[in-house]
Amino acid sequence: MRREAIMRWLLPVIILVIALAAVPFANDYILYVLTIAVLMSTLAVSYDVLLGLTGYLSLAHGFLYGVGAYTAAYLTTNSGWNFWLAMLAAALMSALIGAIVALVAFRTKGIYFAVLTLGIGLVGFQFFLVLEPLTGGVGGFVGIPGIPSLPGLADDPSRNNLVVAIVLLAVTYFAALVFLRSSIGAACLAVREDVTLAQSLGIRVGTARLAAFTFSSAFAGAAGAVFAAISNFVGPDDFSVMATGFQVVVFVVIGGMGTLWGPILGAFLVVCLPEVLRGAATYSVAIYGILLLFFILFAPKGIAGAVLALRRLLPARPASVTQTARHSEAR
Amino acid sequence: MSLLSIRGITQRFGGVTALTDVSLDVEEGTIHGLIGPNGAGKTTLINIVSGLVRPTEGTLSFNGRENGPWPMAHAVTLGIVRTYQQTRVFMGLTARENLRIAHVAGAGDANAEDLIDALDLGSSLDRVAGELPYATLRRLSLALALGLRPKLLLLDEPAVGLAPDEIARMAEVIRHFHGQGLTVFLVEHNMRFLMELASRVSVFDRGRLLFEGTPEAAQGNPEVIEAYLGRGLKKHAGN
Amino acid sequence: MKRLLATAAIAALLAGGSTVQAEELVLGEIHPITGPASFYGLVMSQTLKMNAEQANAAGGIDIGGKKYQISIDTGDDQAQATKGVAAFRKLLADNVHFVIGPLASAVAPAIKPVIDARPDVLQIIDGSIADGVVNGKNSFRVQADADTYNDAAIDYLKSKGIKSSAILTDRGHQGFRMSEQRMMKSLKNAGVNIAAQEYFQMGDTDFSAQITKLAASQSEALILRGYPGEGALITKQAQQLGYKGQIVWEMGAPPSTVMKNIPATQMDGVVNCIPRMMADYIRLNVPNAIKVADAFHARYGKDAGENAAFSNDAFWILTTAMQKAGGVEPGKVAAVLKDLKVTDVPNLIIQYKPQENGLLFKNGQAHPPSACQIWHGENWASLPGDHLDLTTKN
Amino acid sequence: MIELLPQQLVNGLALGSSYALIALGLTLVFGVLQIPNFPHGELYMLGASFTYVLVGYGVNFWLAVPIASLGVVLVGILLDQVGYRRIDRGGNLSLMIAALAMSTVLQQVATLLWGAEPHTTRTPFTGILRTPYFSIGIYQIVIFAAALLCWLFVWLVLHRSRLGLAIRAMAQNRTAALLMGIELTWVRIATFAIGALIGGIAGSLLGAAFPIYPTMGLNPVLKAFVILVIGGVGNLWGAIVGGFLLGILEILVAGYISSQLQDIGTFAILVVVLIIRPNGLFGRAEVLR
Repeated sequence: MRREAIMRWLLPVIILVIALAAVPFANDYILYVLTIAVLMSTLAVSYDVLLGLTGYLSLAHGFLYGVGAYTAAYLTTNSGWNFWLAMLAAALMSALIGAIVALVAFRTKGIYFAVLTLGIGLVGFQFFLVLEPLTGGVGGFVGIPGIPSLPGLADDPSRNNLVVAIVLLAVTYFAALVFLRSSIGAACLAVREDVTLAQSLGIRVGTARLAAFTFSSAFAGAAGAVFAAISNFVGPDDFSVMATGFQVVVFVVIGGMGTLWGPILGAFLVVCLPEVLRGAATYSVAIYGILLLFFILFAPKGIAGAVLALRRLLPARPASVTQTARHSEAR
Repeated sequence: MSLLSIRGITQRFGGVTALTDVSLDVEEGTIHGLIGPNGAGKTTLINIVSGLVRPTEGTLSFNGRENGPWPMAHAVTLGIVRTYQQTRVFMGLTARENLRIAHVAGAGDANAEDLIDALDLGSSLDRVAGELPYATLRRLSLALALGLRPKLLLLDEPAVGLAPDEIARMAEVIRHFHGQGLTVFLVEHNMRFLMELASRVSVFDRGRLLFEGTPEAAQGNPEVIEAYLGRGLKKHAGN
Repeated sequence: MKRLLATAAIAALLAGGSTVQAEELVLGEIHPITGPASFYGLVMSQTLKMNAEQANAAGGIDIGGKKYQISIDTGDDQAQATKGVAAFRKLLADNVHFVIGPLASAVAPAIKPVIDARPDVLQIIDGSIADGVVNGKNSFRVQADADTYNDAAIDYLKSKGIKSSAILTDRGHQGFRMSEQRMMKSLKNAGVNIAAQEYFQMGDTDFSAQITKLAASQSEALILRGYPGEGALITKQAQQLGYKGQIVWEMGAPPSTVMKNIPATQMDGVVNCIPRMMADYIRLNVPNAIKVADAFHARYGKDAGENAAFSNDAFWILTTAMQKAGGVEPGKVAAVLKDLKVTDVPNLIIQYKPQENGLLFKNGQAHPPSACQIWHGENWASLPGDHLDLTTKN
Repeated sequence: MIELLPQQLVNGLALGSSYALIALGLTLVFGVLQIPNFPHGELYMLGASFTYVLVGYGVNFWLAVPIASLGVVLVGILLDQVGYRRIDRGGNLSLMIAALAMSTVLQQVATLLWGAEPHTTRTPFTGILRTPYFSIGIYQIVIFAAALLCWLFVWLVLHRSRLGLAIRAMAQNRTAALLMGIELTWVRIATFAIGALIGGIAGSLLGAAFPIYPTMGLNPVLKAFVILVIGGVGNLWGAIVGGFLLGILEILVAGYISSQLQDIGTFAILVVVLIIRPNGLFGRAEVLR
């Protein structure tokens, strides 16, 4: 277990240090790309609690990310709320809607769960288009106030945005760790591995699943709130199923399901890859599909799994909590 | 005082009647054996008592209070915990993580140390369940059930597929926890294993309760022998 | 040590540069170079690069006594908001102060907040007809706005004395959707009763429900506002369901794309009211249009797309404004743009309608002429009495 | 507005026949093999694209349809052998993720090959049948007939051939089928081939009625899943009836309420049905695998 604990803490701290170190030299463009990568990591970590830890594939999280963005946008722009309060409200709103979605979706089993969440993701996108008075419809929500500057960063909004995003990622990562360590986390692991056995041990399967879904929705909402503030504008396209909704699955599967730190690697790779390899941009979406297919076929434990396997080859301390799809039962 | 009383339980799956009007009592603090040929309805009864399946007819009551058939989640809160005929553990997790889940599910009062020692799991705690040998997995699945500190443990053929020395160790474990006040409802094929442990035994044949009494009485009873050892072997029954 | 000194000396000589050495002026552009929309965006980027090559070949552009060699820094937005903002910030990080584009209506509103916050950046939009993306201070637009499309269709209805019309709009088209309220008002002022207002979306395959209602409402005209794929499908289904009224399109629909989706015979009589595109200017043999089209074909071996005219004009308008401002300071160039006259700019293809006292822009928006064309045989043809007055110096 | 009802019902049947065709192909693979075949939408798109290219080269439409459909069968079998078969042991989660990944890859490959500009195959029938109560395109009748013919074809294969018997055996109980010496790999390939064939035919025919986009498969396959929930997975007749039902319902929603709610209405049905019957209207209790 110690090896696992080190990986769980060591790697994120390294990423954090690199990000903070890169901050002074980076120009606006690199800062923006890093901020998006950190936001996507927040989404990926919270989504991993549902997909990697509990074994449920939801395609409605693009929509929930949007709910957070529009809620925060509305509160800060029209009702004059302070950003931090609006972010909290956005997280609560997404958590609430996520819980409702979960209560409906968890009545189904197996493939129907994913199909139902895909349906909810598509319908949610339509609502962003149709509810024009609230969301600005296809024109998008304009004029969203930026993030209030932290002390010392008043003159440099791009750097300020990155630091705020990193703070949110740290909070999300820590919360996910607490969730994993908690009794609910253990229950989720049991649900992922064998629902019937979990029930026969008296685990309240319903509560565990609902907690995992609501947790991931809440932080998706918070990430949406930050995204809205740093872009000062949000349009429906960012929240469609095949945009963020699908990408978050790619982050987690490539990164390593169930490891929490793996998806951060996945998010950084997938967000920064097209920016670094200019040519890659041409086929970026194709690359997402191919990467996802490659990893699910040949390396279901993702990059994290590979890293752990390497570490396992060295000293003889086996074991990881990261058993993933290979052993998961039908959802 | 009977801890568990089963009254008039019948179970039909479409045309097949698995259990017909079964009534029996399990006394508190005893090890109650359940034997019968394959397809006699033993596992079906366990599924009903554990709440996995709702019976077509009949009632159950626990600790004297009239509870009727109950869902699995409720059964566990009453203190009724079961194991499965085919070994069922969280294959993808390590033994330690398996135990932690039982620890969490049993509302956290289970001190794992005594379980680990009693079931000799110390050496395989950090190994992934999927990589453990069969006998260790059987003990792990038992540890999961015991981790919930049950009042009534429903054991579905704990000795199946084990080597003689492992069977002895399994009997030792059951005796150890029975000594701490655990009531056990033991379904088993292995007659000698059952006879050593059970103080009372119910014999099933084709879904009906054939006989109930002490293990010795059951061994001598002609109907039990006929049902259990098959028609043709009646004359060898005398040993 | 000596070698080091020598190389330093040579470097200094080169860097110092004699007066003959031309300055370098970087113009940024942001278009979908990759992804599904690259079909429309790539030609715009290529037009700008071609113009820069021509200007450089002729010794560069003389601004305030200095000759500038033009280089184009391309940002690829893939027609997506987040990628657009990233590409735009990359241009700003490359110290670019002048940006032409975008094309996608998803990108224009997304980069607007960044532009509004940077007065030292000057944008000329050559593609997107999105609503509310031009501030007239440091963002201008040569491309038509959605109202130009709507007004062209309304003028056509007035010219035909049509008294009732139904409107079908693509829910995903930002420009048409956001300008709908203004269009409804101008329709009422033109005495046209709105029989029905319905929506569709890219990828929809069936409109029979809406069309059946429209056919029953006896509306004399049906205006379709969106993209040619769905436009062709609705036109086919309308005829099939017996709709007899006049079908009016508001969409950029090159004949080749149209005929890929509907047999030419079923298009007869359909009218398309849009700003004049590259093909129209070639057909009406505007000299610059033919010059640019031939140069583009020679350079890239394919036809210049619909919006190539707008990219070409954006290039020359920007460079002319710099020459009149005598410098490349964005604030000064923006001031010149506000008072630029249509006749001040050479090499224009589009014959902009002069605003008050001949100005090119009004609140940052130019007014490209629009015209309705009717489909005959295998192409859009001018309506009788259609004429084009040449407003630019040629 | 009631006088419009006959025309709207006919519109519903026409739309329904396209949904039925797509659902028929999906119900086979999903019902028999328990594989959540998201890329079935892309097989439908490939059928349309192949036909468009063939007709573009001058191949007669009625010759292009079978050729294109066979091409789609090859792609379908490739999907199964490269993707699903390698994962089968990993449980539903990996199957779903692999299906999603293959869907995206096929969409991107189509975008690179044929671009994103909308194009429609030239239909052989442009005639229109007009009656006093409704009018309908001849080609829509062809599609309606094709849906029924395809159903008949699949029904005959399943119920009147040795292959069909093997497929149904495998659907009932995979292990039992194995014990009876049924060559599972071949039956699996055959099932995928028939599913892909129907998907290819649907694409080839409908590619002449609607514009072809690389992403045209996502929405129809999702509606096919809705139909499977209504009609019951693996139930051939359920797929056809469910398809027509959904088509009529969508038209009535669009016609009598508002066209904005057409898609929202469809998924509202899905949500309601799954709340009442988590395993679908006619679904048998799905055994957790």
